[in-house]
Amino acid sequence: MRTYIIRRVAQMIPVFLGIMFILFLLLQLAPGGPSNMLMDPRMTVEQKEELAEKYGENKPFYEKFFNWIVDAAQGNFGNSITHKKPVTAVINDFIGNTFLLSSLSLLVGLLIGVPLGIVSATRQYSAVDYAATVFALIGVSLPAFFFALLLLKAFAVDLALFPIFGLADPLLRKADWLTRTLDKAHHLVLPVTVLGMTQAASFMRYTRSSMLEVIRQDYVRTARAKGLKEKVVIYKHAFRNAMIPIITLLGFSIPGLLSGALMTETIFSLPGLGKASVEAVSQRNFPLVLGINAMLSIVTLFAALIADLLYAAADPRIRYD
Amino acid sequence: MSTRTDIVNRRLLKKDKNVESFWANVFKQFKRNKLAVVSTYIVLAIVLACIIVPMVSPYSLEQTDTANRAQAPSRSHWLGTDNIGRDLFTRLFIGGRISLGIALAVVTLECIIGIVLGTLAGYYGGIVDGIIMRISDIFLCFPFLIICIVIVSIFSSGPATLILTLSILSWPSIARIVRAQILSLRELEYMEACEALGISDFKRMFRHLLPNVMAYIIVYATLGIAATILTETSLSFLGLGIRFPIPTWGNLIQPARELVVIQKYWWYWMPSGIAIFLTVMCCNIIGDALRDAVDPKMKR
Amino acid sequence: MRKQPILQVKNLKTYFHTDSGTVKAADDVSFDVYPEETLGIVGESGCGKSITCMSIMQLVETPPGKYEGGEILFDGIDIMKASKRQIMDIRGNQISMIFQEPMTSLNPVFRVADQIAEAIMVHQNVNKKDAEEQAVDMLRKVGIPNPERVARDFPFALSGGMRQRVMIAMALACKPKILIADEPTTALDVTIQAQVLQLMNDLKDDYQTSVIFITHDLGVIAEMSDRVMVMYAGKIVELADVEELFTTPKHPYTIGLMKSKPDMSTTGDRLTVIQGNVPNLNRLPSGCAFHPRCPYVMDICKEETPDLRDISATRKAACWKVFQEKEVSYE
Amino acid sequence: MSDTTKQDALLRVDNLVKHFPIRGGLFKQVKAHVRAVDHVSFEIERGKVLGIVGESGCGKTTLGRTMLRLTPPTDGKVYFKDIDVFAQNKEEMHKLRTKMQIIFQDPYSSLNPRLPVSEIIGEALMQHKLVENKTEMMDRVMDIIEKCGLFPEQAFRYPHQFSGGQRQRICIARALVLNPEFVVCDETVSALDVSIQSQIINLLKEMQEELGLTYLFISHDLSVIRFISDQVGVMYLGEIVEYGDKKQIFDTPRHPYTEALLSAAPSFDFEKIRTHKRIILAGDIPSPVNPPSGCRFHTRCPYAQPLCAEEVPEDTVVEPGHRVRCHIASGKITVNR
Amino acid sequence: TQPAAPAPAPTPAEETPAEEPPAEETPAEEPAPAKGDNILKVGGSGYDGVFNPIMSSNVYDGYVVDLIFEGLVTLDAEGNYIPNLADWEVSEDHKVYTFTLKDGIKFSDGTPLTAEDVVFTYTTIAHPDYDGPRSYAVSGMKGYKEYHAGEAEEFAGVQLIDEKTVAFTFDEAIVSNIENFGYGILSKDYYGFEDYATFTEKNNAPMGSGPMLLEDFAPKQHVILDTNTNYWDAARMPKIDGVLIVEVSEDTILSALESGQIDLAQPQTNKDNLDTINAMQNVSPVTYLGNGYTFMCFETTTPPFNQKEVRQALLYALDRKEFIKAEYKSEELASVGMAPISPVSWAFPEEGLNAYDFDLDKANQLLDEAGWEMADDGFRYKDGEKLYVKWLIYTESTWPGTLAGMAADTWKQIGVDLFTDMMDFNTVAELTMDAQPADRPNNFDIYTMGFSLAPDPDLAGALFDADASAAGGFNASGFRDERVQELIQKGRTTFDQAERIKIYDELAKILNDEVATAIVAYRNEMWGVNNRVKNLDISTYLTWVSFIHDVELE
Ligand SMILES: Nc1ncnc2c1ncn2[C@@H]1O[C@H](COP(=O)(O)OP(=O)(O)OP(=O)(O)O)[C@@H](O)[C@H]1O
Ligand SMILES: Nc1ncnc2c1ncn2[C@@H]1O[C@H](COP(=O)(O)OP(=O)(O)OP(=O)(O)O)[C@@H](O)[C@H]1O
Ligand SMILES: [Mg+2]
Ligand SMILES: [Mg+2]
Repeated sequence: MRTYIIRRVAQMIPVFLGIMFILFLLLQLAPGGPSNMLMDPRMTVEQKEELAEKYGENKPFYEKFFNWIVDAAQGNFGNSITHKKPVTAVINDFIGNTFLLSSLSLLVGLLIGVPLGIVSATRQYSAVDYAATVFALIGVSLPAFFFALLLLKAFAVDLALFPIFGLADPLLRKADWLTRTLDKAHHLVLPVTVLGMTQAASFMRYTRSSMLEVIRQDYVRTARAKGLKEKVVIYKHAFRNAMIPIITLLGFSIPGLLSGALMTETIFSLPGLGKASVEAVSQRNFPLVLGINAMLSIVTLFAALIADLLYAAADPRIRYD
Repeated sequence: MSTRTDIVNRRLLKKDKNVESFWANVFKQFKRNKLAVVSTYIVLAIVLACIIVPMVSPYSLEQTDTANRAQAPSRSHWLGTDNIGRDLFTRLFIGGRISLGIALAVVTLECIIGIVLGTLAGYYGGIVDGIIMRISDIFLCFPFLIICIVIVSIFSSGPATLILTLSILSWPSIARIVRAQILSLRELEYMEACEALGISDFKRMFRHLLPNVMAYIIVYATLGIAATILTETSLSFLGLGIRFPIPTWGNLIQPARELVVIQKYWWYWMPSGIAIFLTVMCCNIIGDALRDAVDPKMKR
Repeated sequence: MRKQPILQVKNLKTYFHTDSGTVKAADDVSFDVYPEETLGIVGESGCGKSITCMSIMQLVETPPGKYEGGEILFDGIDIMKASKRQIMDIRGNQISMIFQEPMTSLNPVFRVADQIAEAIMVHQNVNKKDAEEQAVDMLRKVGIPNPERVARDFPFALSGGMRQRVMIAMALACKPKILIADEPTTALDVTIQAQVLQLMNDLKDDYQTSVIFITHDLGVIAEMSDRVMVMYAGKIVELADVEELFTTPKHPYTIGLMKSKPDMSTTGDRLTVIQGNVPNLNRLPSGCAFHPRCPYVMDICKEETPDLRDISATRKAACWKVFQEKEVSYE
Repeated sequence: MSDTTKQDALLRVDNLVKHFPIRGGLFKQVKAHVRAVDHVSFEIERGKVLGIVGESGCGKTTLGRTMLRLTPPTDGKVYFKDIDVFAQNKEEMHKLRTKMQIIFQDPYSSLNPRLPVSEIIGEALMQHKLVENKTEMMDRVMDIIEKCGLFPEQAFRYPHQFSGGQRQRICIARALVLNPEFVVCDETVSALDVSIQSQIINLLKEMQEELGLTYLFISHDLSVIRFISDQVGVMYLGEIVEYGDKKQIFDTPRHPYTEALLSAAPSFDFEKIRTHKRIILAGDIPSPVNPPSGCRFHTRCPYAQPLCAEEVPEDTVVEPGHRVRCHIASGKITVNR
Repeated sequence: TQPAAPAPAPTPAEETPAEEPPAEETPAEEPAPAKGDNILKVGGSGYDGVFNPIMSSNVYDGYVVDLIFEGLVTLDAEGNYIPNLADWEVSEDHKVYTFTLKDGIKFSDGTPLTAEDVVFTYTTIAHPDYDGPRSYAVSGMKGYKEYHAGEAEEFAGVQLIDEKTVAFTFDEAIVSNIENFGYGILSKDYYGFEDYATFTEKNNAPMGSGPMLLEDFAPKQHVILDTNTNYWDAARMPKIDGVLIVEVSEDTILSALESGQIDLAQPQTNKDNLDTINAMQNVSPVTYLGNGYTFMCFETTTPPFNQKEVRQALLYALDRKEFIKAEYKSEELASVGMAPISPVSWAFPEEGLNAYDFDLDKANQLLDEAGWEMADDGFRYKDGEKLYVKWLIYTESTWPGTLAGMAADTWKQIGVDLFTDMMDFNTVAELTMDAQPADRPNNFDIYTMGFSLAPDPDLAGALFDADASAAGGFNASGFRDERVQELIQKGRTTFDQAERIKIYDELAKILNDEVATAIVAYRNEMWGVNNRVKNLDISTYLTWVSFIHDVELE
């Protein structure tokens, strides 16, 4: 097990370097540099040149890449150009919110999608099944932004039940813990609904097909033959096995979740990484772009590893060495 | 001997109705799913409309009708006009051409890359497999949307850029499906029989392995079209995909980012929103039905 | 005659309604099971052996399956009409079942002891600890070396023979009145099969259980059963005491089956064969389902389906030829 | 090793070894080997059938596959009519393939579902340029199809339209269409229904007689082996523990394992059932990764003695053509039976 | 829609997309807080948290900086510089500016603001490690080069006279030099540094002499400012308790205004939004003409735009009135552009400029004259070359797209083959202004952008200055005209306003005729202000920040 983890982590290194290398190559090809964005119109051509030099824009690309890797290995990701502070600090400002949004949505997705998937698999071709399948189909087919816009219009604008933007009321920032939590929850209802429903839809589809497969297995029949209650058969015997592929999906859904968060953050004006990265790209804030991507890649790589390990935990047949 | 010649001739001249190939069987299964059949017709209708409407429409892509700017749907403009007076009905279907065309191109390209690399990796294994899989890891771990944003916002955002970007980012899934299938097919006894019969590598790959993987690829491709339409429209919605003046379903819906537009100009965004939703849903339904038809395990 | 039967199956009909037609997996099947006897069921793949037995435990998936009629009387209860609770109580407690595939019939994610103890807990109202102790006892009884350790293993760590023993332990844990063994040794090797068969025989005597033993291996049937029931295409074609059946088979299918299987004593250049293929259950020929393959086919066979009739006190058959010449002896 | 070298041996297997590496650890280094086939030698005369029996996992399939070079051997030699099979280059091997064929166990996975039967059977003919054109190919295909008991009109159907027995006929046709001299039948009838098994066995036998084929017939079913074979090899954990004529093996088995196998085989001879005392082997088949020391069978052998765990028994020729790998047969130990 | 510009109150000619970047939205607050609260709530987006007057590089951070810091001078409503922290005198030769600080100025931590702090602020800008955007403010001063290169110990151009007096010496006498003195003064004690890195670490913890203090900053959420109760000028002590700036996306800003979640915001200028605001009971609009314009630059060194007639023809063929109606939905909110001077300026010519009213016939005629002949395929050709036009359009704003959309239709009618290329703002800048002049003909024929102006009409370094056509300069058209160069130089060095009016009048007319760069439109800026906000009179030169001392809330 330990050697497996070591090997997997070791394999991540070339993959990570590969990702960053391609990213560097892309940014190298990008027209415009960070200095463009800061230019005060009254700056002279030489002054601009000097700034570009300071931001290292004129160094050859391999040298930049190499320096970045060396610095990053020491935990130094450089300074965000627009924020004038370390990239890690900027990421730190936003990651919490993105994490909150994503994890809540994931939770909602699991809590809705998985039970729905089970019910619809165990009652295949029943009305419940059809309803759930249609729900899931709509969930995966409705563009998230479209859904978000509709919700925003209906619940935030027309009915004014929820705030239109933001994550917290700044005036409540000194209020007690409970008030602040409730306030945050109030702000998160719509975004989490959007992201959570998309998640729920895909979890539902996945659970359903996984359950359908498992229900037909011999050991489920064995469990029934033992005289167990149908509930026990489904939720203990069948679901424990159906869960195994869902765990893999969980691992793979992390990167997608972050992308989804990006759309949602944009529409609901949430202070998250998604917005920060879009902005960083358009401002040619390369250190921040690199930092965010490095972090996301690492998260993705580790999510895959953790999914594999959880997989092994859930399925005693799998032993890594 | 003569009956035998008869049979051969009969077979060569016209189909023997006792013969039911795999695909005929899939098609039969597929037809049982009424919803999927309806979806197929809807998609066909949309595709057809996207081809025909721009050809017969009295309005062209650029033409502005300044007198009727931002008009609600009327007899002369079936879906109204936009803020500079272009006919939105025409633009909806031109947009459909682009959106569908892009989706088709992306899926085709990614399938080609994925199939070739996946086949090589699965068939030859060893170092070839190792290298291809590591590369695919790299692409799989790219933060998809963000890389798309980097690329399309940095480089000129023509359809070609978008197609290349999306297909280069998404081939690994296909490659993996193909590879996994080939790895398991390789274990089947008929592949061993090929070896024993001395069938060439080329024939083994393209006559024995690929056709068996094809079914999965087609399922994936159908679902991939749905996914690509969603990605493209999301990017366009963010203002990062294909951009004006080329209409796509995604950038037609973009004005709706302003609440004012949502409230006042429903015809700007509603039709393309519905078009996206309908197409994506139908593709998903078709994909699901195909999967059920292809995979006997899921059969009713 | 014999004692009272403990299980009576009368006119059982279990069908599958599929896209390509109705599969009559068990079609008008009637038989009795007596206390402490072993009833063997033979027949080729797909002839409805498993479905018949699964119907007894109401384990056929509905849909796609459907119980179209019949009665199954056990302990005064008609299982076909019993309530869910009654069925739960019968399953695993009064009647239990061992399945064909020891590899897939155990849940891969639970430990062996848990899976056995589960059945005990449900039916015997004991706490988990006691149930697990009993489970270990059961494992010891089925001849598993080192049962304490094996109890903590997951099924994947066991060999096929061991798993089948675990299945047997699980099935016998609640001392059922009837044990249905659905091809319990088909997936096992010869030497392991011998071990398992012997074990079953021993345990059957210990527990005074009636056994319904399904197999397609005539040799196994001959060794294990008291009475044998031969099935073909969803129907019983012959039912007799084991020696009687093997020494003087009556139904042409039984005859063919016995001759076509090379035995250790078979000599000669060619095997005798039953011509033709096993019919597809959703496209059965008219009349007697066996008639296209039957060397003695008569006109009536093509039109009318023979029912299962008593030929003698100990034997039933469903064949026009047999009915006609009750005392015919085949070669 | 073999007692005599007969002149007309079609196929000679000499000390064949096949080990599969098991990888693990940080660098996926080889940690152990599965000794699937371990120093196996025998020869098959032209026109004869060698039956191989043994339990699951003892290496029967691997033996067959390695002989045909479908998987690279670890050591040893195989001579086909004095041609060293493992020494052939790609080109030569390609030609040799037409002479040596294999028929598999599973009638469902051994046919490509996407090709019609005519293609499945005829493909190799085209590949090896044994026919000039499609018409000629069809002729050959039709011939063999009829020989194998199928109808010409079935030639254009797809495998899923056939039953298991018919599929196995197609497999046989596919192998035989190349006019091979030697065919490996790997559990060819095990997956079939009882009543169909006999049809296929008869077919194989007919073909053998008609075309003068030589078979290596693999099965775990003793009665089938007994029916079809001339020579029999009993395999246990990668080794051939007893080898001899059919009569020798079945009437006077010398290896305790063969004895146990014979006695464990179910039979419906009621005399036997009543009188016969079965030898029931204890325990499971050990893993081929770490086979037991000394005699590999000693862990389950009812006659095992300390020596058996220490010393590897040699092949002992007990009568002409009958060799046994057991300390009892070689006289190193004596037991009371 | 806000100009993205550097922070200082005196805004120099700003090169920016006159509109603001696209997908910027953000969070903010919530249901209307308790009634009668005395905090001004402002909605907007784009705060980066660089709250340092010499480092900040966007308008939004600039607002915050201007609330916390004060500069030596400031602007009045007419765009004239008036004393703020200091009074000043200019030497005879217009090269030396001597500032005398007012009495009693204190930083918010209570320490006095002295001439040393002023010197500190300006020498920091010249510091060799300085990587902010303000270098130009000091680079014209004496001894800058030496000091910045690290060759001199002292910055000769900035002279400490006494505790209250500082003198700045410029190399050249230029009218707009005064614009360099609006930047907030930093406390030497607080910001004083060993190395430059420690200096930038204080960006999030600003300390100045202004009327507000930074209380809390949550990136992309809010900036909260409390009134500086220590403010040195008790008479001008703010009447509100603080300012809350919340990040609200442009898409939702109107709803936020209506619901009272914010008091003040600048939605995109157009009639729809104006009508929406007018329809709100609690909010009123404020509109005024912005000091800037949108422009359309032609690449004039190669065909087709090396001919004046072609440039004029294409301008005639572009219905800018319709464009204004389409984009702003009302002719009241923008007007057709004619000269590179805003109509708000005293330098804007009263008359004599050509508005290039939409006239396809005239356009055709001009093209015919220029030798571009219509072929059968509906396009014009000259010397076998098609009249092909490549227009770079950035997508952060909608107006370039709208304009090109209209051109696509009408230009086609006069035989122009228009290709519009969409990209982001940076890419357009890279391909045009930042490209080497030799590469530009390949990169584009037309690009469009917005331009914000400083109060002074000085045109040096701007769109028509031939000296600004190097890579990085603003004149990407490649336009060069001796008379124009002469007039530009004369305009910036002449200190007599009447004289200057004449100079700029002539300049405007030449440029209007040459249309090397066509001025597309002058736009109004639009704000929505809650009726509870009093004494807030936003105008061209005065942002809401300027009223911080006076504003009252009901
Ligand atoms: N879920 C199902 N759907 C449709 N048909 C089914 C289903 N399950 C079983 N059948 C059909 O019912 C018939 C009887 O099946 P059953 O499992 O009883 O056969 P069996 O005699 O046990 O065969 P085997 O020896 O292969 O186990 C078969 O022909 C099979 O095709
Ligand atoms: N490719 C392989 N890699 C590693 N081990 C293998 C491989 N193929 C076979 N083995 C191992 O070699 C041993 C012999 O396998 P083989 O398939 O030859 O047995 P068999 O006698 O044919 O068994 P069965 O009766 O189950 O078909 C087994 O332990 C098997 O696990
Ligand atoms: Mg069965
Ligand atoms: Mg095998």
